[in-house]
Amino acid sequence: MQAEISLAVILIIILLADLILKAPHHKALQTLTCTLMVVQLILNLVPVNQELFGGMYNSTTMASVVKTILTAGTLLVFMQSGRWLSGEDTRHKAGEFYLLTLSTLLGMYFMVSAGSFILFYVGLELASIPMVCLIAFDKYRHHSAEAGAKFILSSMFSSALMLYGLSLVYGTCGTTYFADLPQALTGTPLQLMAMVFFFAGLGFKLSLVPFHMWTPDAYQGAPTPVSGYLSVISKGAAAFALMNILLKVFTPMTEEWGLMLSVTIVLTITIANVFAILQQDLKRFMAYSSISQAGYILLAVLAGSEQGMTALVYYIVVYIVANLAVFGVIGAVEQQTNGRVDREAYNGLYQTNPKLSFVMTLALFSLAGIPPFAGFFSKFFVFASAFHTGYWLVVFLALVNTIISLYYYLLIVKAMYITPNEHPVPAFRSSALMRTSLVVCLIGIVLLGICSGVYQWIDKF
Amino acid sequence: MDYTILILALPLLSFLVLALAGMKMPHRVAGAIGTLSLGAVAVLSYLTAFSYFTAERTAEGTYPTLTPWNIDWLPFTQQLHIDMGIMLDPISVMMLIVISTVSLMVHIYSFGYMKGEKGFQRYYAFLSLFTFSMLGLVVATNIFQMYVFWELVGVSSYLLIGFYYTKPEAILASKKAFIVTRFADLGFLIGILIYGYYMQTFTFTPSEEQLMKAGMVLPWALGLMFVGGAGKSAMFPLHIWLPDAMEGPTPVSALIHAATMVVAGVYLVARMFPLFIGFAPSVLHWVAYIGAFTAFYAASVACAQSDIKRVLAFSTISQIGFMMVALGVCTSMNPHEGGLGYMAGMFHLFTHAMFKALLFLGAGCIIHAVHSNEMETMGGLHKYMPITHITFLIACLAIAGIPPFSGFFSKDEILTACFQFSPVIGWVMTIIAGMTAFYMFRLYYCIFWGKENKELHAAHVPHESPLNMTFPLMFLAAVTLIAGFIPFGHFVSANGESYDIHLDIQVAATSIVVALIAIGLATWMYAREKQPVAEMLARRYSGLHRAAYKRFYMDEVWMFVTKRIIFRCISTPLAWFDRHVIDQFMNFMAWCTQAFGVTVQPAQSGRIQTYTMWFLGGIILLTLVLLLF
Amino acid sequence: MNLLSLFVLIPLLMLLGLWIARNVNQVRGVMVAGSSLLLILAAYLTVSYIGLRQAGATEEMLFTDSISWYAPLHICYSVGVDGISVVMLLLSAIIVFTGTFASWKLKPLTKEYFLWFTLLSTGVFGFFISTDLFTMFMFYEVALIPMYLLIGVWGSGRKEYAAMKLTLMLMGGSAFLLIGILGIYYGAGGETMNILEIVQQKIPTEMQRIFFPMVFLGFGVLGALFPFHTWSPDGHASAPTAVSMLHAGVLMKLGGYGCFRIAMYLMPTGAAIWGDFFLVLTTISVVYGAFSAVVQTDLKYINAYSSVSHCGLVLFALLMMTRVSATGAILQMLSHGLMTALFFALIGMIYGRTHTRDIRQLSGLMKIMPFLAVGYVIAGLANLGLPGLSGFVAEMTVFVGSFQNPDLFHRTCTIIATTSIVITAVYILRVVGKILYGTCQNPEHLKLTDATWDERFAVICLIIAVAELGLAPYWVSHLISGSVEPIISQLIH
Amino acid sequence: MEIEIHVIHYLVISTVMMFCGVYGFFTRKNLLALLISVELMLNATNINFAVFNRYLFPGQLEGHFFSLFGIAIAAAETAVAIAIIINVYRNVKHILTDDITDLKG
Repeated sequence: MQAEISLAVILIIILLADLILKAPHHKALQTLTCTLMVVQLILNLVPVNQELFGGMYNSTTMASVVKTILTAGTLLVFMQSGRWLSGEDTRHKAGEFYLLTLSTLLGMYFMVSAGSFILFYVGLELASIPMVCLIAFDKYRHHSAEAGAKFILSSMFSSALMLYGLSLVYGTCGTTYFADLPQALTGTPLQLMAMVFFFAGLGFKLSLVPFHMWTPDAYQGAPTPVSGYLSVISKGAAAFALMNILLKVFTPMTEEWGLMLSVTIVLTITIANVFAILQQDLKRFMAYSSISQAGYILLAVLAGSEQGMTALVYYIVVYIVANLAVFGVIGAVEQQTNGRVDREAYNGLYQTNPKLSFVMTLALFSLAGIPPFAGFFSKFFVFASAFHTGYWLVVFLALVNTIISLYYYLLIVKAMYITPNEHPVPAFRSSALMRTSLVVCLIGIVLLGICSGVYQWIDKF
Repeated sequence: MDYTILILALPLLSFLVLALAGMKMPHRVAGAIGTLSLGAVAVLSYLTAFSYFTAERTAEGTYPTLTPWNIDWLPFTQQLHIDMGIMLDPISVMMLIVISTVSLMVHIYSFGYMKGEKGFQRYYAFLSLFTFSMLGLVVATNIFQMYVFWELVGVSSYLLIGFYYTKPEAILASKKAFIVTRFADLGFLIGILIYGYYMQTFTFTPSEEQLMKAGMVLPWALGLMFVGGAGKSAMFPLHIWLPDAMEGPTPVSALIHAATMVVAGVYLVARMFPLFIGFAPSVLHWVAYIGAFTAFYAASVACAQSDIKRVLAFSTISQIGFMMVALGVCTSMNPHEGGLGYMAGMFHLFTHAMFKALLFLGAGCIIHAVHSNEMETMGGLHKYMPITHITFLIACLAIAGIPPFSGFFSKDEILTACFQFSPVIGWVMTIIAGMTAFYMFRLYYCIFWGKENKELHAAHVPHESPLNMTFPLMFLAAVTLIAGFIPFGHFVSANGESYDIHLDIQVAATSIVVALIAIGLATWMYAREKQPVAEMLARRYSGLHRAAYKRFYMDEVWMFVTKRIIFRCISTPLAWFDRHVIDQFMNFMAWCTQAFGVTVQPAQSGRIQTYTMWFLGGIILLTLVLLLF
Repeated sequence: MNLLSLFVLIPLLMLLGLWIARNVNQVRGVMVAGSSLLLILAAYLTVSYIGLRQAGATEEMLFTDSISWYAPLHICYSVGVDGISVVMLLLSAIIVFTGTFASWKLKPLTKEYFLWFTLLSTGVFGFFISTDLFTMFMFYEVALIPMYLLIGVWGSGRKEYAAMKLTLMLMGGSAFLLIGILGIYYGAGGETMNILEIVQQKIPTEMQRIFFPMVFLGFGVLGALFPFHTWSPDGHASAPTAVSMLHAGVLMKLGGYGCFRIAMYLMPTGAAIWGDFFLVLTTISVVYGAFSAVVQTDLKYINAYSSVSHCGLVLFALLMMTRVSATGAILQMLSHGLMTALFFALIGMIYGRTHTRDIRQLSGLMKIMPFLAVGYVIAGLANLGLPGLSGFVAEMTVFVGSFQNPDLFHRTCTIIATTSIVITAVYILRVVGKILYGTCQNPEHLKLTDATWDERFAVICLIIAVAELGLAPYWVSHLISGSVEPIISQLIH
Repeated sequence: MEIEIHVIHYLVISTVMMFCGVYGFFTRKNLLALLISVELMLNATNINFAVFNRYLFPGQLEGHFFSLFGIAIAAAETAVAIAIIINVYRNVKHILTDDITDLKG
């Protein structure tokens, strides 16, 4: 519980600081928040196993690891959001940004360490509702509001359906505790339906096809750091929660959810890929990319084994660094070009900003699963775990899809290196924190795979 | 006989030196390096021959087969490996003499002929390369080594034919020569593969055991090898490259396309002779039939050609046909009982090499003098070029089979062998011999007598060649004069035992009479200023004459096969197929993906209701999937 | 430190050096130093390998070493070489070395070019030294992806299209490969990723039936297996000189090597089941590539199709599954690598001067640039299998070896494949006749100069290598055939 | 006549509510109407929880708690949603679903 408590404390400190510090205080607030996040990270570095409230709260060591990872990811997002938050419209509500983000993080903490559907649901909603505010954060931007509206309504729709599913689970089993549910679940059609409803609810968070439709709109409309946050942190938490619950709760229905996941994975990856090819807007493009990545993450869930769990968490780590590197670059370029996020803006970027392009390239390669970057390893482990469980056909289809995904990642690389441009984005220098975050991402991309330590550390739990 | 390695090493060394450093050398030095090394080779060859043939015979009365050098060059399996070595037996030693002699003469001759040519050093480098390859071919210890050098001579021939690489005809001719022989070599290679697999050896003498076990595939192997030989030796219908190969410098034609390389096929058959006799006599007879037809075909074409080198080329084809026939008509290993042809063929190979080289070198002098290959620019040259004239005449007499010139003796043996095999072949060959005499003397008269092209000769007076060109002529003429008296059967015969050549009076008389008649005919038609008979015949049988002049349209047939069939009907469609079907299929898949994306894109309509409908639809779908499966 | 690890370490240090380098001269310095070091290392490795074998070392692989990497999946960084990998390493070192000189004057972005180039070579070297499936696959992909940028940025013609097509097709192949590797790993019990240990296990027949074609196809795409070869003509035509060299010279060999070392070695039953099917494809490759080359008008296309034919011969020989044919396949890889690199180097140099590769616009180059022209003729002769140059040795070993397979179907395929040597002669001589001989028609070309010292150096190195292999093949053949033995004995139970 | 009310009757009602909500969500154009429909759906589930607890597992309180949380969270969501809808109105001057379809494809 200490992670949640310390996070709550941080939340309160920032709230107070936001109140006390004199405006404009966005810079100081950023420094403070980042420092506190580092503290939070250090405090929770050692994973713990804890069960509280009669099993309502059950934080396994793995969940603890996931929380640490999510914290680290959030820290990276904070580091990247400085420039955006110093804008005219946003500087006076920088505190809100941190507060809302940390609230969602807290929600995710609860989500991943829930021991009962009640806490899980509360955590989920705690993670969703502030997220809506974040998406609609740029309140003078038409798209931001539109994205927010779409997100909140579809989110409510999905949570209503999920809740309906949960009510059926409760109705048939008489309990909402994860520990008791497996004995009560028998795989009746009603329970199957309930599982699908529940799965759809998490599928919504994870943006799996066909529950993904909000994703591109929300990503495109949301401010860039928020898109980054949405794409990695919330997705990572949801994926872990999904796997956790499918493994722990729906144990008697393993075959059924295996089939369900297989269908979803193939759909997700394929549909996301064909949509991604057509995108010009980089943020929207990254939305589809993240949908397809979710499909790959789901392969680890599909595996449903210890190996799969490790692969999943590892995948999340790698995915966080790579994706945040991309969003970091997008954000940096966006700030320089008055909000341009279309691919043409990147034409010839290498000539003027070689380092930024380099980071972007490596991150994209990592996302595409090209060795020696971390993405290759994470993909491999995910495939291996799903293969081990016997879903080789699904793995095969996912692999074939990597060709398409490579294609669209290369399109951006092509824009930066190959496509000629008379007036590329002029050379610029980002803020120190942004640069640090990119360097951290870069180190992660390069070293996470080659140094097997991280994977083996995760594997221990 | 360890020094024999030098026979191979010296030309190779000279090639390397000239190829690497030749461009920096003056012409004289480059030529001298080539010629001197070849001189040394010739001396060594003679020495080898001398010591080989003077050594003791074995108990069976044959000369022993020696292998002074043999190294494992490329191993395949325990039994199968390509060795590189030197094997001395009567025919290889005989070939050593032929090659080194002719090559030396050509080297000397080229000093004069190629004087001042650009690429003089290159020329000598290639000559060295060729000589090396040819020597390597004849001393091969196994069939694969033979193939290796076989390919090398092919390439040297390619390089030398294309020596004047700025001349389009030369480029085409060299290409054609290489590709046609390469095509034939394919047969050779497959033959070797079959041979190697079933005999479990590449040597010429498979073990008895393997022969017993797999003798029945030998006809295939040998037949395919003969295809290779037919390609190199310009047997019909693979002969088409040889006339075109005359685009090369004339000394090259003398060396490669008259004396040495083109008889490689004959040599190959002779090499495999024991196996042919033992296991594939029918294939051997096919060799004879093909040889006979080629001899006839080439002789008839030669009668109508106007380019003197072409005439000589067809004459070469025809004469090689004779050699093939000689080998083909053999029915046993015993020269006394049907095995005479082997000795006769080898003998003819030897004498033919000398006088044909002489003819070509003579032709070279003539071309050198009038700067053209066409007969119409010549005529009456006997007054300008006495030495050339005399030596040329000697060669013509030799090839026509007039005693005491060498050709008579060898051809006579061939005819005898043919008559022993079957009178039909015998008579056919006799008639072809007559045709030979006719077209050679047609050539002779048209060059040295006949109608002189006075205008041209006035503008540019033909002159006798310098000594370095005439010396080889005289030398070869001397050899031609005396070679017939060499007791050839003493050295070379089918079973290796000594065989005394004795003239069959009947055959000899017939052939002399036929030859004389043919010469007379040629004299009547072509010796004078006016040639009414010839023109009348050409006019009356214009179709035939034209066909013969066009070589019975064989080139056109080949052009059709290569251009139309390979180029147009296979390659072009294939390339099209590759670009437009296979490649487009890959593009098509990409396009499909894209098109699919464009098709489904409207689903992402931007309306929340659509989104949630898909959401609910997805749930229903998944539930159905779970319930149904 | 294991000797073999140096093969990866040196390129990595080179990457570092290039990163630091400030100007073109420093970049060149790093490249020359690094690539010569690699060459020396490869030569030293060869010598010491032969020495160890002669001293009686009988293990299948020498210089083995293994460091646990991802213990839960039994992934190790395992290295080891046998004769096959030794010659492949030697080949790669030669090509990298000469490639450096062939791109001596490359502009713009010299530093970046060499960075990617070196990354590519890291992959190549890593692939050949690895004995761990995962590590091998990783290096394999490392070698593929730099191609995209190398062609896309520094290429010519339809470079973007070609680069994309090449990358996607090769990556498509590696998708098949990855699933196949997982199949092997779990088929063999999921206990080890080390090839040498997997081979002790028996992978179930059903799994071999499924995964053999996947692995074979995966590598086959890189080995230009019909009908997955179409990346090759476009890719080679667009790539800059040294990249074509490295790609055709070494990268395509990864395909053949992988097919042999992974697909056939580990899944012999699969090979027996699918052998005939793939044999038909490779036979088609051999003949089809040659025929297609005949009518091409772009020099690089001709050579690319010729590569299809020759690399087809590699896979063809492997599928013949006799010891000699497999030896021939490896020799053919070596030989094709050298001579095709030579070819591409020369084509690049000619193109750099004339700015066209269309054979209809070139003529009479022999007079203008004799050195390059002579080099081209030698490369051509090597290509069409002239004895004394490498092509002959390789092709003959392949054909003799293939004929050792007594099956009638295999025989027929062999005979069909041998016809390619004639077609090869046709297209080689056609080009030589058209562009080198004759008189120069284009007055612009008359002013062109012959090769500069760096170009000469690259060409001469390659010619020496080609000639060495052609003249004294014994040691190489011996080196390879010893190592082929254990793999082939797997195939013939 | 005394009518026995079984669990099934409640369930029918909740299901009907649920799908009325879904129907409303699909067919209405106004964002606020959409919000109301979603509330209907959420309330349907709350009924479910309460009913299940009351009839099937009378000894527990889990279902009731779930309902309570559900109601609270629904309220929070509604609050945020209305704020957002107001924001949409400020930007677009409409709150019809057809007017907020800028982001698509």
